[in-house]
Amino acid sequence: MDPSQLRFILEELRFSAMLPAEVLDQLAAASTIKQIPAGTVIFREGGTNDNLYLIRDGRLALEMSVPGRGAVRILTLGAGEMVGWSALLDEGKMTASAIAVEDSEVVVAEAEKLRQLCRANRDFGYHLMEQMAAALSKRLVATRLQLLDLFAASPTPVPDRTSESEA
Amino acid sequence: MSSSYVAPLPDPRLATDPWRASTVAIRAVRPEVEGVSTYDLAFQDEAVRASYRFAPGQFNMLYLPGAGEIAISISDDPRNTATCAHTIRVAGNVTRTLAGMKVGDTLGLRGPFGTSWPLAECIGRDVVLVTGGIGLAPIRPAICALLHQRRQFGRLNLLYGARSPDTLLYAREYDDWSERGLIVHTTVDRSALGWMGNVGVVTLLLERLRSFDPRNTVLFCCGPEVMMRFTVLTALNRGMSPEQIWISMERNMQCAVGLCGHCQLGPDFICKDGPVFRYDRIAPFLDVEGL
Amino acid sequence: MTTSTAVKSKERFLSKEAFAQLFTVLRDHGYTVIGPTIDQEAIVYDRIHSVDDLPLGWTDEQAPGSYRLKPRDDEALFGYVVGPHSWKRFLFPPEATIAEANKTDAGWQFEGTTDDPPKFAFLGVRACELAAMRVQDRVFLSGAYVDPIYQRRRSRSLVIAVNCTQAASTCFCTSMRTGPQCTSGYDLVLTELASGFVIDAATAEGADILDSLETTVALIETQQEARAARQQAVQQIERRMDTTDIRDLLLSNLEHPRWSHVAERCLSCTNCTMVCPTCFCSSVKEVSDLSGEHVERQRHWDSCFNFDFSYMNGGNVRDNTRSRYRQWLTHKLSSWIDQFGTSGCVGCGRCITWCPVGIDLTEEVAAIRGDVP
Amino acid sequence: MHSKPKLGVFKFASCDGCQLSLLDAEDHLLAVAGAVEIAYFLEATSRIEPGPYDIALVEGSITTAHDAERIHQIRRDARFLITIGACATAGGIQALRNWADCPEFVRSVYATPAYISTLDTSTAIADHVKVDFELRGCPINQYQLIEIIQSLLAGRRPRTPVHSVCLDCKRRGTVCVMVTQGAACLGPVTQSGCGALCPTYNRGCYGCYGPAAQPNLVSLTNQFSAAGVPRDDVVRGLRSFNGYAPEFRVESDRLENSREPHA
Amino acid sequence: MTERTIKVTALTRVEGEGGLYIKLRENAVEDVRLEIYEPPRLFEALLCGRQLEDVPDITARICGICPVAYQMSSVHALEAALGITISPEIRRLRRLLYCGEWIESHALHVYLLNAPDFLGFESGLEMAESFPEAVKRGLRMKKHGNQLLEVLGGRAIHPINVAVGGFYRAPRRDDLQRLIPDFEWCLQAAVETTRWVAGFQFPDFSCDYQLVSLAHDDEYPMNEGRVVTSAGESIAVDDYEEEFEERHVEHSTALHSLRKKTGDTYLVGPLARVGLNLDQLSPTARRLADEVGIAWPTGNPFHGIVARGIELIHAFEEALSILRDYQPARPPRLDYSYVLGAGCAATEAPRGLLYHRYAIDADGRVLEAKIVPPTSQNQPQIEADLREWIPQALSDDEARTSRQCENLVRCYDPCISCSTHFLKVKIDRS
Repeated sequence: MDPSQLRFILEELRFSAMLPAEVLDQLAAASTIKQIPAGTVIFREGGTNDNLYLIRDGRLALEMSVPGRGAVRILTLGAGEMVGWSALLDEGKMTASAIAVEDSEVVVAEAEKLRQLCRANRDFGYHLMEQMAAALSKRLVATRLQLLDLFAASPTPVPDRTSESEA
Repeated sequence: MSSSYVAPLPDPRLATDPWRASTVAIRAVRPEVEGVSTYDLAFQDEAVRASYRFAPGQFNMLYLPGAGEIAISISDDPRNTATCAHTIRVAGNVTRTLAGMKVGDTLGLRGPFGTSWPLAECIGRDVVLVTGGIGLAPIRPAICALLHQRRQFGRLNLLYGARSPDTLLYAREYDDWSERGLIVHTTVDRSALGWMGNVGVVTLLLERLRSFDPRNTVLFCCGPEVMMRFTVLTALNRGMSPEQIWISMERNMQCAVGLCGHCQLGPDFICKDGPVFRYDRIAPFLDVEGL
Repeated sequence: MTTSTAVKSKERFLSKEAFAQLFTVLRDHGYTVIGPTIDQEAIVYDRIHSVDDLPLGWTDEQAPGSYRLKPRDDEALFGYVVGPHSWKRFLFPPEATIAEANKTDAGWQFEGTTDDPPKFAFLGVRACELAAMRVQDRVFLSGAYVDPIYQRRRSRSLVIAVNCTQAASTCFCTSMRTGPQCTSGYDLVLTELASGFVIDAATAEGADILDSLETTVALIETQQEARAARQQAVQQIERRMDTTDIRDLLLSNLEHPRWSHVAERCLSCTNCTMVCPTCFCSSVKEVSDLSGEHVERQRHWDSCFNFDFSYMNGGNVRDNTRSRYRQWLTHKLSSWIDQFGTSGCVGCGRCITWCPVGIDLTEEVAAIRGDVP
Repeated sequence: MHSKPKLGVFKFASCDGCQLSLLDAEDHLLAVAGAVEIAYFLEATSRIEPGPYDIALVEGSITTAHDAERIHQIRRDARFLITIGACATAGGIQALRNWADCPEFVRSVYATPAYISTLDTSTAIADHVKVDFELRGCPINQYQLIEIIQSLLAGRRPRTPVHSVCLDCKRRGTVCVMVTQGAACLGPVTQSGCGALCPTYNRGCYGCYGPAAQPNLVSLTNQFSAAGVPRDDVVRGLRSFNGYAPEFRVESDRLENSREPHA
Repeated sequence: MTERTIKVTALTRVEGEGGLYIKLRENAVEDVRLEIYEPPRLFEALLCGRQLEDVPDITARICGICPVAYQMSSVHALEAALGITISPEIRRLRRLLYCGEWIESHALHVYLLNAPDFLGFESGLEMAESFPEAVKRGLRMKKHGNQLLEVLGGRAIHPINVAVGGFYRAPRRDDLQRLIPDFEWCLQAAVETTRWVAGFQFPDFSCDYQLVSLAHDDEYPMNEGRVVTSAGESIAVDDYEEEFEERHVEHSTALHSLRKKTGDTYLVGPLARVGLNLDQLSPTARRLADEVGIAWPTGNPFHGIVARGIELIHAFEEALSILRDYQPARPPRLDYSYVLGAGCAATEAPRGLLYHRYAIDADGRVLEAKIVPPTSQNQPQIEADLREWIPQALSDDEARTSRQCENLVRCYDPCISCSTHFLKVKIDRS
């Protein structure tokens, strides 16, 4: 795809919308666009993966496998969100599997290229990592909220304190 | 906006003695999800039934003699005058006793009490309803009212998070709501086999919401306090202002009329100054621990 | 206060001997007299029948966490300040049946309260207590919903105020602008002198009572003597509370370290709220007979200091003493203003005297203001 | 028809007063007897039915090795186990031995100590098995007991107020004996349940219902000291019928171990 | 040679928990033991070092059925040690409190514990199905007895108003006199009770008792008096320990109280009291004692239920007379100063004579405590009576034999929680 077209796409994505122009150019140059049919496994937990993905359209799911429970879907991600941070930060050792829930379109950036860009251009590195950190912090907060299990019913009924009852 | 959606004056009979309940009979019990049922209650006294009106967001006090009384938000279509629906989760002694009751049994009802969703504010604007768990119940009357006068509003989005796919409330109504112009987005915290929908906390849906015009949107939020805090945070981050955000608070409502002191939060009695508050009014007191 | 029309002030003099007739007159007017009497080593408010029940020759010595009865060297009947009880005990009773439910063939049927109190005559109401009644009137009578029990009791009661001629060390009514002089809210008002009382009526019902008593014109000297006696109370008030911008002061200091400091001492025992003449928190309990077919809903005094007062969804919102004390003080002095257009504090000092560990709210406010180290 | 829930009443080291509370509920006794099957209640009936029991009321503390075993069997037999009274919930007055040299205690009472087989401690039932609900008091309040049984019969979880005795004093118009007399009253830290008896009878509360929720013992005992109550008396006051309840125990130990010269 | 043992593992319808062990050889009684497996609670030890004001509160906890008896004996013993004499008003109020306890305890024993034996029921609650009116009558008497305890003592179990020197607060006249109409009803109910139980079938059984109780010149024994016996002795309470002794008996693990000089067993409780103080009974009680057709003093332990009925009448009648004349004592409690000393006292608990002795130091602390409860005094007598009773009770049906033995034991209304804390107990459940 034409890098200028890619740049235009990146400008529209929540993850990259705030990046300065030259960073966007560089990112666009390091990226391609890809169609992923529903059901495609993009990478597997424990496996390696060389790319960072930004979802343009469609929905991806992250799954972790738990013995006895099989693949547990942890999170679904949609347009504007980033998938595959381990490729960039964790030397490509993936912590979850990513599967396309529906036909999706993703921007694919090669992690090694991004690392090289980061090393070569601290400014690029700063801006990319800032977006990475912001995305990850949101995901961390979301995970915490998930962890709080806010919508769980009380495990056992507790006495109402709305009134003291007495025989 | 039809005046029937403005919080009505209390029934004069109730106003003379706020403690006196009216008899209602259970007309129907609809199991919703595990531990949650909807009870259609009908007033025994025709005169009371005829004069009873509520606005979306208000609550009733349901009284089970011997077991106690609890505040339950009304989850019915405000145009329904024959019965009044309450969606209730078994959580304590009163709700557990209620769960053991059957069609035809009677109980006491006081209400309606409290403030309502500001539907008039929504005219000509987009509306986002963010809700979690049983928090959809107090939003349902607002959905009914919005859809009834659908053309008066812009885009309508419901963002609803539940614990798991089998705990999504009112699932049988989503298609109807969608057809009538409400976009229903659901997500679950705990996925299950075969669930093809979203997984993740409900605030993420707000984060992802497209076609979102922060300056021309009214947001209603109802759910656990922590969820509401982060929903508001997300909404503010997306450019909404505090005056466009309305939340429905919960405290230990006992008298429902501001006389017993139990449900105070800062300068407000949740029962009479709430439960629906504009966010900027309640904001200074929402983040203070133990207030 | 009875709802009769106000009348113009015309001070009269009532001798001590004639004062004794007041009880007969009140009884003839159908009143049950509630007034000060000595019980349990304190001057309490209880049903009294004659002048003999009054605490003749007794006074109280008060300090934070301390109250002692002391004999006086004169024969004053009202020579004390305020005690452990307040009139709210009679207007907003500690236990009351607010509603009833009866199971019939047609299901549960509900009744409101059947509270039918006697007509009370409150004898010896102080200025701060008149203010407290006004505060509770706002709470129970001014909103969209009216408490029927309070309303009935209040509308039928006669208020006979007595001006303070002395103050306790815990009094700070001057700071709250509620006293010590009675200015409104009474049917009759008395100022006690060695020889008798200067008495005045403010309502037609008060005037009616006054006319039934043997009084004489209050001489100028007597009126002056009464003024001096009242002034003596003003001069004795030592305690102060700076109420400047107090609403915002407290609400903008919700995380002040002083809350933790006071929580180290506070017992969360509820005493301050119970003795407070304006505190109105309550809870309802279900009292059913054995068949379970007749149920009474009994309202009783409760307190924001009660551990599970803020119980919700299996936990307590205010789960420690710090948050509970903060709730009480910010409500009383600050958010009360938002809710009812008045402070919830009348400066009677009961919460200071009757705190078992002598916590003094004026000191706490000063600390938050930064006035004490 | 459903068979009636089975009630068992079991006794450990105690005075019998708490189970007597059930027999003292004269107006309710026959109704209770009609609503449950009294399957084990030695004091009231010679009919002894084997477990399991739907409701087991357990009175008394664990003071012997045999009882420490026996309570486990009762727990196995009980669907809902309720401990009743200060002995069962806090070890009772006999828990004073926990601070003493128990063999010496035994020697001082019994001429032939060898015959006495007892543990060195008296402990609460909850120290040995899971307890579903604790009903406080020395003795318990019979209305609370009836209410709990009725709650369980109605499928409700029982509850009892956890606030301080002070609230009850004020409701009934009792004047504070701490403030008027300087009495060392445990009311501000003691759980409601008795109806504020002692202050109403002109004496300080001595803590029959054990610690209230979140009691501030340190502040109260500081106040006692300030009022001139000797530290030994404060320690002794805390060590009575609920002396071994954790909050009271920790405070009496703290006072005993503090060696402030002026205290 | 045939050997049989009869074991009643758990005595029912008695206060506290104990068992019965009987060993027979050739149908002759070889061993009879009232086995008490109540764990010891060591009251006498834990009283030492306590301030004397704590004593009535602590001793109350010895027994939930008769806390007042423990409070009364302890305050009287401490007052003796302190050298204080209470006022007549306080003394009357204490008698009134004691009446409340007798009523509560006797009504409980008669209706819920003992009567079912005579009528063939396993409990009073079961008996209520066949005799609803009688049981309701019993419960109502018990309730009013408890109400008296509540007004005077604050609560029925472990009253809080009993103090060394008097009462913490004198009850209001109105509060007490409000009880009068119910007590008038109860007096009649007690008469009916006595007639009812006197009509029961009593086994033909008699023992040659040495009866021991307090006796007082002016009144039926309750708070004080001399210790008198059916042998004609009159012993000052101060000399109690000269005449009575807790002794280790070979066949038993329990300490038995016996006559010190002769080693004889003796009987305390209602049978002894009625038998030795017939002329001090209230008029109605005295009339009923004659009417029931029992020759007092009786040697038949099964007559205990009738004696309790008579004492119920007495307690209601005496309570009524005190209630009618009641004036609050001023002051309700006498002041005193601490002195080094010792004192003893005996009062009549519902189950019989209860002896306390305390030594106190000059700071008001307990140095030594001795408590002899009624059941430890009756225990050797119970065992002795069982030996006599077994040949008559014996049958091939083991359960029946056990029940017969239990029936006898229940007649004494043993209070095991009380006794155990002072008895020498060996916990042996073989």
